[in-house]
Amino acid sequence: MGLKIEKLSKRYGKGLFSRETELFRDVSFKLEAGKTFGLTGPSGTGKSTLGKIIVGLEKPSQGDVFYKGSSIFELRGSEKKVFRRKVQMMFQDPLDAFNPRKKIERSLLDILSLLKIPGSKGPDKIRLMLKTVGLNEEVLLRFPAQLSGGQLQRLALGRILLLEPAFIILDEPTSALDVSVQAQILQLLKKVQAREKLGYLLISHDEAVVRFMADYCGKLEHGSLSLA
Amino acid sequence: MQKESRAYKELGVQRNLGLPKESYTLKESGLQKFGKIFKTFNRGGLLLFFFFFFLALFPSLFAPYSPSERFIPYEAPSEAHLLGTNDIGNDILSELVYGTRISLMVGFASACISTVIGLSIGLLAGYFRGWTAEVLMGFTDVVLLLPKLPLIIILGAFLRPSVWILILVLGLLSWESLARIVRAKTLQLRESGYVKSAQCIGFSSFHIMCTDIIPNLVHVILPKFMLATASAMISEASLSFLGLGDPSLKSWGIMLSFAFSRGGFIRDMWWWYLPPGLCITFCVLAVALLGFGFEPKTGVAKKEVVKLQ
Amino acid sequence: MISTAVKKTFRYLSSFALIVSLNFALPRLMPGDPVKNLIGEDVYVSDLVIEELRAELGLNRPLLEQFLAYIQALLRFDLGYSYHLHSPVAEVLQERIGWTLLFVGVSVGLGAGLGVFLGAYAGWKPETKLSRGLSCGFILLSCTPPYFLALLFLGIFAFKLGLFPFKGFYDTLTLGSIASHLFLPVSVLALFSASRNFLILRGSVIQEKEELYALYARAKGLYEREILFRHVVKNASLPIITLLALDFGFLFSGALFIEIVFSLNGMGTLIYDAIIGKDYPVLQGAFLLIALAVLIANILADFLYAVVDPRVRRPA
Amino acid sequence: MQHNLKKVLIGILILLILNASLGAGAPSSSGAEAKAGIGNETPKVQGPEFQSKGEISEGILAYMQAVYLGAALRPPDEATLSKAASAYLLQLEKTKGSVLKIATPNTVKSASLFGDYSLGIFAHLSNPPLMKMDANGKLVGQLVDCYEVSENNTRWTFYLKDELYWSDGKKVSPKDAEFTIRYYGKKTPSARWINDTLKSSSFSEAENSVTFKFNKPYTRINLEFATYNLLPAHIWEKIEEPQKYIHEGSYVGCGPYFLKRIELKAGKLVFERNPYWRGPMPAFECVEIHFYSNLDVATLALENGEVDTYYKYASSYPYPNIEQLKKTEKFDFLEKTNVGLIFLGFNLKKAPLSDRAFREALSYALNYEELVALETLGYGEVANRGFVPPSMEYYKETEKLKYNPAKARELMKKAGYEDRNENGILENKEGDDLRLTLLVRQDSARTAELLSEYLEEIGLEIEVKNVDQDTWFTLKDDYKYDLTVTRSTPWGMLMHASWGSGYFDSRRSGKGVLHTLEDPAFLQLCDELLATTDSAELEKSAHALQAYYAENLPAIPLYWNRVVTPFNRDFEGWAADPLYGIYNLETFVEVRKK
Amino acid sequence: MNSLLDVKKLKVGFEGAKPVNVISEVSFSIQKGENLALVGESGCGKSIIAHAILRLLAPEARIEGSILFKGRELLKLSEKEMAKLRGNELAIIFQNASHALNPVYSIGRQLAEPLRIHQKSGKTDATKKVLKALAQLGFSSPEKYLKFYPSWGSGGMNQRFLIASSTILEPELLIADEPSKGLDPARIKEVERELWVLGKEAKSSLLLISHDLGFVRRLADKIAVLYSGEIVELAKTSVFFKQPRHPYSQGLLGSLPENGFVPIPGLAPALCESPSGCRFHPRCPFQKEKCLREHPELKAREERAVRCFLWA
Repeated sequence: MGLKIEKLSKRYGKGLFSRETELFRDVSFKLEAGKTFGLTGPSGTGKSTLGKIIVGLEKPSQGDVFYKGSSIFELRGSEKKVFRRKVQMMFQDPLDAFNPRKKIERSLLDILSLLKIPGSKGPDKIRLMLKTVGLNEEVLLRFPAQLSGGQLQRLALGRILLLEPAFIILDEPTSALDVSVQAQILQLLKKVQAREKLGYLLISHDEAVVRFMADYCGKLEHGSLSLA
Repeated sequence: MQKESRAYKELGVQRNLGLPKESYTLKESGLQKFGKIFKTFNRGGLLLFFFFFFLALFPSLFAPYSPSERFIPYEAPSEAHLLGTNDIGNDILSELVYGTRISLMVGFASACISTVIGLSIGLLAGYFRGWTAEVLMGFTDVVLLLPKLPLIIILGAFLRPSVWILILVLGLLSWESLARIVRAKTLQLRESGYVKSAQCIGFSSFHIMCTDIIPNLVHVILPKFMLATASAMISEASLSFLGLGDPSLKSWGIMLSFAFSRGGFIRDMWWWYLPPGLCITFCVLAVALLGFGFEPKTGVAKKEVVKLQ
Repeated sequence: MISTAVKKTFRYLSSFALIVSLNFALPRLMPGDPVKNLIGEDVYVSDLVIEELRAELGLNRPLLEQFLAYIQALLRFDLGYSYHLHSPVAEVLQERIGWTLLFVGVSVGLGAGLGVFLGAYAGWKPETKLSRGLSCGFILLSCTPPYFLALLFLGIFAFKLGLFPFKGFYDTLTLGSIASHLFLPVSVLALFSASRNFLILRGSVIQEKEELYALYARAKGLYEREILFRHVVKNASLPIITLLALDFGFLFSGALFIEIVFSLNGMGTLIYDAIIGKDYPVLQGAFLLIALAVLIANILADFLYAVVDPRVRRPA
Repeated sequence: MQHNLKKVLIGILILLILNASLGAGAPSSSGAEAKAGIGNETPKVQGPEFQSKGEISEGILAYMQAVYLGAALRPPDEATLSKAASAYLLQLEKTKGSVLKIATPNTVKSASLFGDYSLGIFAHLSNPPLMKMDANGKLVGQLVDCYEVSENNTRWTFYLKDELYWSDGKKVSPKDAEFTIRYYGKKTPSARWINDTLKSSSFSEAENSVTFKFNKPYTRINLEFATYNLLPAHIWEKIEEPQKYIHEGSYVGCGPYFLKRIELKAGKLVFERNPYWRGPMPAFECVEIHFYSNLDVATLALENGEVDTYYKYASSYPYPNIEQLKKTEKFDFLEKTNVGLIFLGFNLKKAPLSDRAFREALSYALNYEELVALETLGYGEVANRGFVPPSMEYYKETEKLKYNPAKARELMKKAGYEDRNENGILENKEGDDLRLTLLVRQDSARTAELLSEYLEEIGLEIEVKNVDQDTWFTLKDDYKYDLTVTRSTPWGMLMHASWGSGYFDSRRSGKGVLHTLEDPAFLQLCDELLATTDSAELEKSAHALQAYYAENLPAIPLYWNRVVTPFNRDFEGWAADPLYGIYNLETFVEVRKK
Repeated sequence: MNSLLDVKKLKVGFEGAKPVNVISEVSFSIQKGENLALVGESGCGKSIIAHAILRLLAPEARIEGSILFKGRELLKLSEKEMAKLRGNELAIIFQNASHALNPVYSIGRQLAEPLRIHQKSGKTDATKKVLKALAQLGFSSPEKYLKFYPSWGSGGMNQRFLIASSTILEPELLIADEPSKGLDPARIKEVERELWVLGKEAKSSLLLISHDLGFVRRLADKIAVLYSGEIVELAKTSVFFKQPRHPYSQGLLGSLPENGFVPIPGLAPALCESPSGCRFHPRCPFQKEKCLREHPELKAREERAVRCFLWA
């Protein structure tokens, strides 16, 4: 079962005196398990906003998102909690994605306690995750600022994996990284996808990256999505 | 993004130096020299502060006599009375030592009140947007525009002279600048990747505010807290001078106002009027210096507060 | 743009409304009977007279009615009548504020100039002895209660050295007399104002000089001083505009202490006398006036900010 | 220049002397007619030339008219020059530009002669009240020669002095006096009693007298009339709302000086010699009153010689500052026992202070000597139980208050207040600890500190409640206190039936008064005092009242202090009365540079 | 030799809590009219070299070696002499244009500033030149921009303003510090075109600093690859892209999209903790035992220089 995005529209500025501006309208597509949907388009067209709507960080002006046949905006209580974990988002700036005041270990342990995973199982889970994303255990003792962009982006992916999601929205996951690191991350993403049967929504302005990663793609331009 | 690092980001060295963030070679060396005077200030500030703090905690260890013990009045400094005696013969040094506690209490208690209010309003308004935030910040702006000291003076005139009321008034009227900074910073933080990720992951808003936002606000709150303490102490002294203080609790401000009203100034008894004045100045200085030390080196927040939207 | 303007106007209006209501509520909520305060001590007055006065003052009417009357009066610029000063409060204020404005205005101007100049220097070269000394001095200054400093100044310069007169705005209404009378009070207030500006500007310059545009200015071939005064200071002193506006109230209250010490018959002593004598109408009026002044100063600052800072007046 | 001046002077003098003949007869007779009972001394005469001051004054009058009103001058005639006149004018010339400067913390807040409290006092110099109190506390005429009271004390007639002239040249008439009293009655809330009780008034130009008839007996009118500044009817009758009449000057006055300018911005009042003043000529052309919002600054100014003396209504120069001033060796001091005093008031309506024995015991607990030493720095003395200070008329010597804590404890025990549970605190008769509230205003914070120490010494627990003025009034009126420290002013001591009775009579109300005493014996005494103007009867009742105070202790005076006024040694001729201190006409007429 | 810029054995370090060496013995030269690109990953010290040339580094920086510009030793010039060169003969374009422009001054004023400083031009004269420069950069109605402020325009616009400001005096050497970073592909094209035009028309030499290999390929005549503070390969662009010699260069090219995102294994070392021996050895697929111990020298051959034992 996939994630179905139907006729999403987003408008900004509903203030009393400011004009309303439309970001995009009637965007519909589908995300499927194990596949990558590549979304490109010039900056400022609302690609990231679209991603944020899907993970529930923002609300659409119109339209709906269906997960397993039911609208995600109508989910309540525990159902909502479960769904929230199933769809995760990875951000552009890896340094920014970690609380600078917390050691990596703390950040990860917080998640385990949220998931109510008993303390005894925690270290194993984390070790496993680190192995998956190809990191040394030593990073746990570091503060985010002490790690490189590549390491952090791997950790960001690992953190998401702890939640066992079904879909990940990748918001420009490599555009802040160097060429060589970009290649590493992209490869890692592919590897993880294959293993966990994850569905990706890859948002990027770099068409080469999209071409490389995506199974099918679309372009968000002038407020509407054209599928290719 | 952190503003101060922009110039050095150009150099591309910041992130991958692999040093703890605090000791990025470039950043630190850049700040080192001005950091140095701050440090000397701070060391002085810290020392001063602890000095006053211990005076406040254990006055009996430092004061030669009880503050209410009476000797010959209007004595000049002598071996028995290092700072002489006042108009009713109290040992001024002892009075000074015992006054520390009250002055510090006024400062810290009112700063606590204002910090709690400012932090909660700023945090809520910054984290939850929408109408509540609009209302909260609108209210904050309105309070910001009230002329504080005149209002405090007028309230002081209307209310009965009591330290507690004074603390309450000072606390209730000095939270708005903190609220603004906190809100500005919270707005910034809530857009940061780690808050967004935390939201995605499903942490509760309360959890996010407590673990992700407040710890990152500490360097904004602490200096403000210290400055609020300092300004409360000055306000207390000023109100005492106007005769709006509480004479039953002998703070430095009250001592000073007695020194002026009972002839200390005119008799040129500098050992009477200068020490409480200097104590206020130096205690405020110590507190303010500590505050400067906590100040984020960016100063972004400062700018944002000052700019009205 | 329009919405922020509307929002701001709304905020200014509501601040003003709050100030007005506060002003109305304060004397009524507080202990003490204003009528009794109108009559001097040790004077025998029958209860009947007190009641008469109370009716005259409208203090026996319902609150709402009193409030409406108050607002109506405000709209006519009628701030009430001071029984202590025997004249309408508006007149008293009008008469008093001129000199205080002169005194505060000159001090603020001097303070801003001094603070900006020295602060810029101290921020630019924070490690030199001079700027360390300046920083220490100004921090100490900002940590001193204003009246304490004013009295010390008076004790030293007027009494011990006999350089300046003790009191009053002038002795005879000549420029020289005014200057010599105002020298000390203006110095004290200007120093206070300068200390605040100094600290802000110092921090601001320290921060601004790390900005990329400062580096770029250097890359363009500007010398040190040119970078500071052509590029950094203008950016760094922008916050001063709003600070000055917000500080207006502070300066008024600082002026209060200085006016008392130097026996200047301005707003400060007016407020002080009103506090001592519980002259509610004057207190209310003075507070309203200061609040209004702060409000106007802020509106001006907003306006000025928009003129000086292109980021604010960005065209649509 | 000098030649010219001389010429003009001579010319004017001739003119004056010529004109003097017009009214030569009348003035000399009235000047000497000091009627018995009114202790108005004839003004001291400076030299033989001034014997016929009436003539001179007339001359000057004309001169002034000539100068100010532009009347034509007649050619000089040296033959008619009088020595007296020339001396007078020389004196005038000599003192030209001389200024007497007085520092005061009693700041004038608004330029309303009628409304401003401080200005009202300072205006005594230009617009003196009809009566005044002399140096011995006796009420005597100031502008009046004598007065008569009817048998039933409802009809008062005041006979004005002749030779009083307004500074605009008009003669002071009894109409002015009538107008003034009526005007005050109508226009000031505090004098409304006049309006309410004055049945009729009349004046007689011929007798130069004014008569007031009241609808009930009044015995203290002579005292009341020592406060209302005489106003020129021809000026003030046009002013509808005198309190709102804000005017910086000049004001028409009839004293030795008239109020020239009220300069609030410069912080001073300027009085100038009244050209028509016929009394001895004051030695200064101007008198300036300088205001200082801060007492310390006033002191500094005095030390520096910026001003010549210091004046504060009902208060002494601050005692702690005297020593410093003495060091300069530029000042002498005038001391006068204050009529007002600081006292410990009791809530007589509530136990235990309602118990006379308790009060008696308590009176021994206070260390009076120390209070005098600390509070007055020696410028005072331990008071008597009779409350009233010796500076008041009909003072009666009663027993001195004594400090004896042992006796206090003993008396407490005897009266049934004992520390039975031995916790260090005495219990009342019901066995509860005695916890007393000492209600003080902030200016008595220091005194309260000392008092609570003394009282705790004998086993009372004291809670000091520092409050502001307003709260003090409220709590005091609601009888929510046990003890309170308050002060009486000279005026306060004189109000009601005088001798401080106004502070205790429970039938009264008012801001500063305690109204706690409802003992019929006391009320009876008050009524007796209020019913008579006869000095013998007054004396008898006053003595009885003081004996009552000494016996019952409705309040304990903490000390009698002295009003100390510093003045520049270069000046002489200062005089002080108990009511207004040095601010009296005598001073201003007499004082001159050595 | 008539090189415009000759950098020899440049060493840069920073004195901090722990002094670090970030650039070690970098040497390269730029001929008149030649474009050289410095490429490498973030944190390899590219920008530091640029700033070192202009002497814009913080005072804590220790710079050793020599930088000859038109035969003058820049490191020995006084600050005043240096200031005369900056912006006039040596100019730089910063990466973050929106921040490099002073927010409170108009574009017109900022563009005219170099003219005023270095040529003491009058106002009208300066304005004329500014208008010309703006027109050159493709602004259709340049007058409009005289009273324009940086915060009003987009990042791409500001980048063009910055280029105009830096090139208005037609400097002999222009340093472009990551001009393409953070820009849209379309904007990158624009910047690229302008820099190209500049090189052609103004005959300026260009020192291009970038990590974007595609961008570099189209603009630079020569490429210097930087790894961990030292040059590992220096070659003509065409040669380099055809046949990179250093394993790192090969890996870098392999990571490009057109080559299928083949990553270099491992992580780039931080500047302060360079590995011993060959700095690339931990990640090198061809590492030998020698590489662990010895630090290879940069060896020049056939118009290129490579720092690798394999290249020997």
